[in-house]
Amino acid sequence: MSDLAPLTVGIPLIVAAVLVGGAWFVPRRVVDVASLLAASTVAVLCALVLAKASEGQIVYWFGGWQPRHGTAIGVAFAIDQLGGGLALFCALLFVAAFVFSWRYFVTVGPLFHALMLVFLAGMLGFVYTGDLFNLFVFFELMSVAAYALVAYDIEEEGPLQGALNFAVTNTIGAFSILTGIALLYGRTGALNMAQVGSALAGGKPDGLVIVAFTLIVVGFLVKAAVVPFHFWLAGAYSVAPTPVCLLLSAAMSELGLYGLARVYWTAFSGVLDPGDAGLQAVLVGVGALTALVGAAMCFGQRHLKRMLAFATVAHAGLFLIGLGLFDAAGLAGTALYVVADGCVKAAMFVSVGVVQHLRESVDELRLRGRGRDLRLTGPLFAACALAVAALPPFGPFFGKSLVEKAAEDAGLWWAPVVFLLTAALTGGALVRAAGRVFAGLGSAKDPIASDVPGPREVDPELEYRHDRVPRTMTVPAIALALAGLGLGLVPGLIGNLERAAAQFVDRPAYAASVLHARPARPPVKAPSSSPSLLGVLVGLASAAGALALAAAALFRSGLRSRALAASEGLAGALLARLRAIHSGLVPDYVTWLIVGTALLGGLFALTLSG
Amino acid sequence: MSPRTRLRVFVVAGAGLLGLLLWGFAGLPDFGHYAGPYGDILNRVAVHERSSTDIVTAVNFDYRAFDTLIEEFILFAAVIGVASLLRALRGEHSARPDDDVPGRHVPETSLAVRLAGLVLVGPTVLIGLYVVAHGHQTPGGGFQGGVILASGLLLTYLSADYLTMRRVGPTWLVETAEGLGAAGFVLIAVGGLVGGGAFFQNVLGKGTPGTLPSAGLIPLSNLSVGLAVSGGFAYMLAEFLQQTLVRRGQARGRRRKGP
Amino acid sequence: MLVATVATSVALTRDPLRQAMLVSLYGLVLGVLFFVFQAPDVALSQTVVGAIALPLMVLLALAKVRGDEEQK
Amino acid sequence: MSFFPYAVAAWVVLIGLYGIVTSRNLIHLVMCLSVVQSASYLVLLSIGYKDDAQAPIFADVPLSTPAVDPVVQALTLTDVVVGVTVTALLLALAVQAHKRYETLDPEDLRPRRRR
Repeated sequence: MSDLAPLTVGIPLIVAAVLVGGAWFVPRRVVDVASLLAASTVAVLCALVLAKASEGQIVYWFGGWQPRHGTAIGVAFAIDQLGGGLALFCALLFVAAFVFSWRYFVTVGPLFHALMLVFLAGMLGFVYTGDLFNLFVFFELMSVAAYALVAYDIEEEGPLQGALNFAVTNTIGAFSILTGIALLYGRTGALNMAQVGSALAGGKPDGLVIVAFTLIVVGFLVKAAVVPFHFWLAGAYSVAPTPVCLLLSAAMSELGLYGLARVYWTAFSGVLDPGDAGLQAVLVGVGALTALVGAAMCFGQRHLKRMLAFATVAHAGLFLIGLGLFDAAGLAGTALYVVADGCVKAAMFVSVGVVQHLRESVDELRLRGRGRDLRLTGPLFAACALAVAALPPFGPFFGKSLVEKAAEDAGLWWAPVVFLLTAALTGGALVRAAGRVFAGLGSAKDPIASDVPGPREVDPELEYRHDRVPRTMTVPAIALALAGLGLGLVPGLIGNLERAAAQFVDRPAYAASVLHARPARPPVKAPSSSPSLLGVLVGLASAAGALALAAAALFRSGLRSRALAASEGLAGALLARLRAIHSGLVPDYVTWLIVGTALLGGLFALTLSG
Repeated sequence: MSPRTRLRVFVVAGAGLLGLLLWGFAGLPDFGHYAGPYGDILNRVAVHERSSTDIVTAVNFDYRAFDTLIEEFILFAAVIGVASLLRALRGEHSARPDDDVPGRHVPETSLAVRLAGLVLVGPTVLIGLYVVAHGHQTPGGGFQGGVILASGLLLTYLSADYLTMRRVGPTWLVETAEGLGAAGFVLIAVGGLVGGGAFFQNVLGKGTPGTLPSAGLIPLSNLSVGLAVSGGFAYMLAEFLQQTLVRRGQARGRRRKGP
Repeated sequence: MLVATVATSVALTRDPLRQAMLVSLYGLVLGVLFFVFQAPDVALSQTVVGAIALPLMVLLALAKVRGDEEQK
Repeated sequence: MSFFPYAVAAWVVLIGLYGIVTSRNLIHLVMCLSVVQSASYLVLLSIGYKDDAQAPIFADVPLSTPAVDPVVQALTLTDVVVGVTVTALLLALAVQAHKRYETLDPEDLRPRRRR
C-alpha cells in the first residue's frame, strides 16, 4: 500500500516523457485524454495515500535503503495527514485545470500537457519528501516547470517579462535554500530532515543555525510571494495561461509556506524554540505587512488577473500570520484557510478565463456590463468574491476565524484588525469587479484603478469563437466554487485538521517514525473548536466592509461627499507610492530580495541569538 | 528605482548579506576537517554493497537515485520550456522551413575548422560513449558523457552545416531520445518496485567490482540518463542554433519583399 | 583566489561577448579547482558544462540577437 | 587558510548579485546569475573536503584509504545540472524578449504607465 506514494510522482513523469517522446505521432485528443487520466489516477492514488497516512505516518525509503542505526543513507518520503491532504488538494486542482484546458488551447501540441504533468509531479514530491536536498530538487522541478508554463503563451502581450522576473528571482530563492541546506549539512552531516532536527535539537542557536534558517526562509518566502519578495508574482500571474494561473495561485504560493512550516517543524523546532516571542514577532509582522500591501494593491487593479494575483499576495500574508504563530491551532486554521481559499480563487480564475474566452478581455473597466448575459459565471464570481471577504458560512470564513482565534490566544489582539482590513479590501475589489462586469454598475472610469489596461488580446490559441461557454469550462468552475464555499461545513473536518496539525508539529514523534520505524499516529483526541461569536462578527463586518468599499468605488459620482473625496485622494497617494516600487524591472526586484534577506537575517540575529 | 539609488541600496544591503553569509560560514567545521557521518558510512559500505568503485556515482544512481531522477526531469522540463519558448517564431515568421529556402546563405567556415571538426566528431562520440559506460568505475557517467555526445553533434555543424546536422540527428529523433531516456529511467525505478519491492530497488546481480557489467542497475541508469541528457542538450543547442538561422533566412525573405 | 578574481571579472565585464569567453574560462578554473578538491566527477561535469555547453548557448543566443540587430 | 574557501564563496555570491543589480543586458544578467549559482558548488565541495584524503573512487586503491565526502559531490553534480538547465531556459527567455521588445536592456523595459 505504501508503494503507492512513489507512483504518484512516477506516473505523471512517465506519461510526460511518453507524450514528448511520441510528440509527433499522437493526436491532440489522445494527449488530452492521457493527461486527464494521469491526473485523475494520481488524484485517486493521493486519496488512498491520505487514507493510509491517517492511520499513521507513511515512511518510504527509495531503493529500500533503510536507515542504519538511526542514520539515514537514502532518500525517504515521509507523509503525514496534513501533507497527504495537501497533495490530494493539488492533484484535484490539476484535474480541474486539465478539464478546463480541454478547449482552451487548440493549436498547441503535447508540450503544454507534458509540462503540466511535470509540474504536478514536482508539487507532490515537494509535499511528500522527508529529505532536505530532495526537497530542493523538487522545488526546482516545480519552479522550472512553472517558468516554462508562465511563458507558454508567447503570443500574448506581456508574458516574457513576467516570466523572466519570475525565473530570476525564484532562481535566487532556490540558491538561497540550497546554501542553507549546505550549511546544515556542514553542521550535522545529514540531509534527512528528521536527522538534521535530531542533530540540532538542544543546541544553542548560533550564527550558522540562524543564517541557515534565514536563507531557507527567504527561499520559501520568495516562492510564497511575501513582501518584499513578492514583486515577481503579479507580473507572472497576469500573463500566465488561465489553467496555469489557477495552479500558481491556489497551490504554488501555498506550497512555499508549506515548505517553510515543514522544514521549521522537522529540522529547526528543536533549536529555535517555537514559543520564542522574537521568532513569532518577525514572521507575523512580515505576514501582516504582506497582507496589507497585497490588499491595497489588489484594490487598485483593473486587470482582473492582476487583481487576483495581488489577492493571492494578501492571503499569503494572512497564511504566514497563521504559520508564524508556531502552534498547532494556527496551523490547523491555516490549512483549512489555504484549501478553502485556494478552491475559491481557482474558481475565480476559471471564471475570468471564461470571460476572457468569450469577451477577449480581462480589463474590468473595458468589460463593464459586458458580462451581463453570463447567468452562471456572474453569480458564481460574486459569491466567490463574498467568500474572499470571509462572509460566513463560506469556507474561507472558517479558516480565517480559526486563525484569528489562535492569534488572539497567542496574545495578538491586533490580528483580527489586519484580517478584517485585508478581507474587506480584497473582497471589496472583487465585488466591485463583479458589479461592474456582470451587472454593469458604476462608471467606466475609476481614478484609483491602475493605468495598465488588460491586454487587448485576441487569443490566437482559440481558432474558433464561442458564443456559448463550453461545458468543460463551467464544470470545473462550479465544482471548485462549491468545494471552496462548502468546505467549512464538512462535519468533523476541523477536528481532523487539528489532530493532523498536532501531529505535524510533533518533531520527536516524526523523527522516531522516520529514523527508527516507530509509527507516529495522530493523537486520538484534540480539543475541537468552532468559530466564536466574535469570529462570526468579524466575518460579517469584513463582508459588509467589502460591500461598502465596492459601493463607494462604483457609485462615487453619486455620492459627492467630501470625506469620500479626501479618502480617495489619500488612497491614491498611497497607491502611487506602492506602485512606484512595483517597477517591473528585474534588477530592482533582485535588489529588494537582497534587502529583504539582509533585514530578515538581521532581525533573526537580534531576536534569536540572545 | 533609478540605477543610482539601486546601487546605493545594494551597497548597504549587500554589506549586510556579506556579513550574514560570513557569520553563517564561520559556524562550519574548518576547511579540510569535515567529519560528517553520512559520507563516511557510504565510503565504507558502498563498494561492497554496490560493486561500484566510484562512490559518487553510487550515491547519484543508487543511494540517492531519486534525486537524480528528478534532476533529469528538471532538464526535461527545461528542454520542453526552451522548445515551447522558441517555437512560435517558426510558424509566425517564415512560412516554409528555412533550410529549404533556395540559395540560403551558408555561414562561411574555414577549411581548417571543417577538417578539425570532422576529425574530432568520431573521437568525441567515442569518448562520450566511454564516459557513459564506465560511470560506475571511474569519474564520469551519464550526464557528463551525454553532454559530450551532444557537443559532438555541434561539431558536425561546425564541420559541415546545419542541413547535414539535421540529417545526422533529425529533431524528432533527438526529442524521442530525450523522452525515451527519461522514461527509461522511471521504468528502471518502477522495475525495481515490481521486482524488488521498492522504487529503485536493485534487481540485477552486482557483479565483480571494477568490471564493466557490474554494479547492478547503475550502468543501465547511467545509459538512460546519458540518452536523455545527450538528447536534451542536443535539442536545446539545436534549437538555439536554429534561431540564429531563422532570422537570417527571414532577413532574406524580407529583403526580397521590400522595394 | 583565482576563482574569486575570474568571477569578479565575469561580473564586471559589460560586453556580453567578452563575458561569454570569461564565463568559459571561469568554468575551466572551477573545474580545475574541483579537481584539486578531490572531486573528479564534479570537475568533469563542471568543465563540460561551464566551459563548453553554457558559453556555447550564450554565444548562440548572442549570435541570434546580433543577427536581428544587423538587419534592422 | 581554513576559512578562505568560504570567504571566496561569499565574495562570488556578492559579486554575482552586483552584476545582476547593475546589469544593462539580459544575457549579461543571466551569466551573472550562473556565477551566483556557482558559489553553491564552492560551498558544498569545500564542506566535504578533508586534508590528505583522496577522491571517493576506489578503482585502484585499498578501501581503507581516507576519502573526501562523496555526498556533497553528488549533490554538486545535481546542482550543476540544475543550474545549467535553468540558465538555458533563461537564455531562451532573453532571446524571446529581444524578439519582442528589440532590446536587452532592462531599463528600456521600464513601464511608463501606472501599474
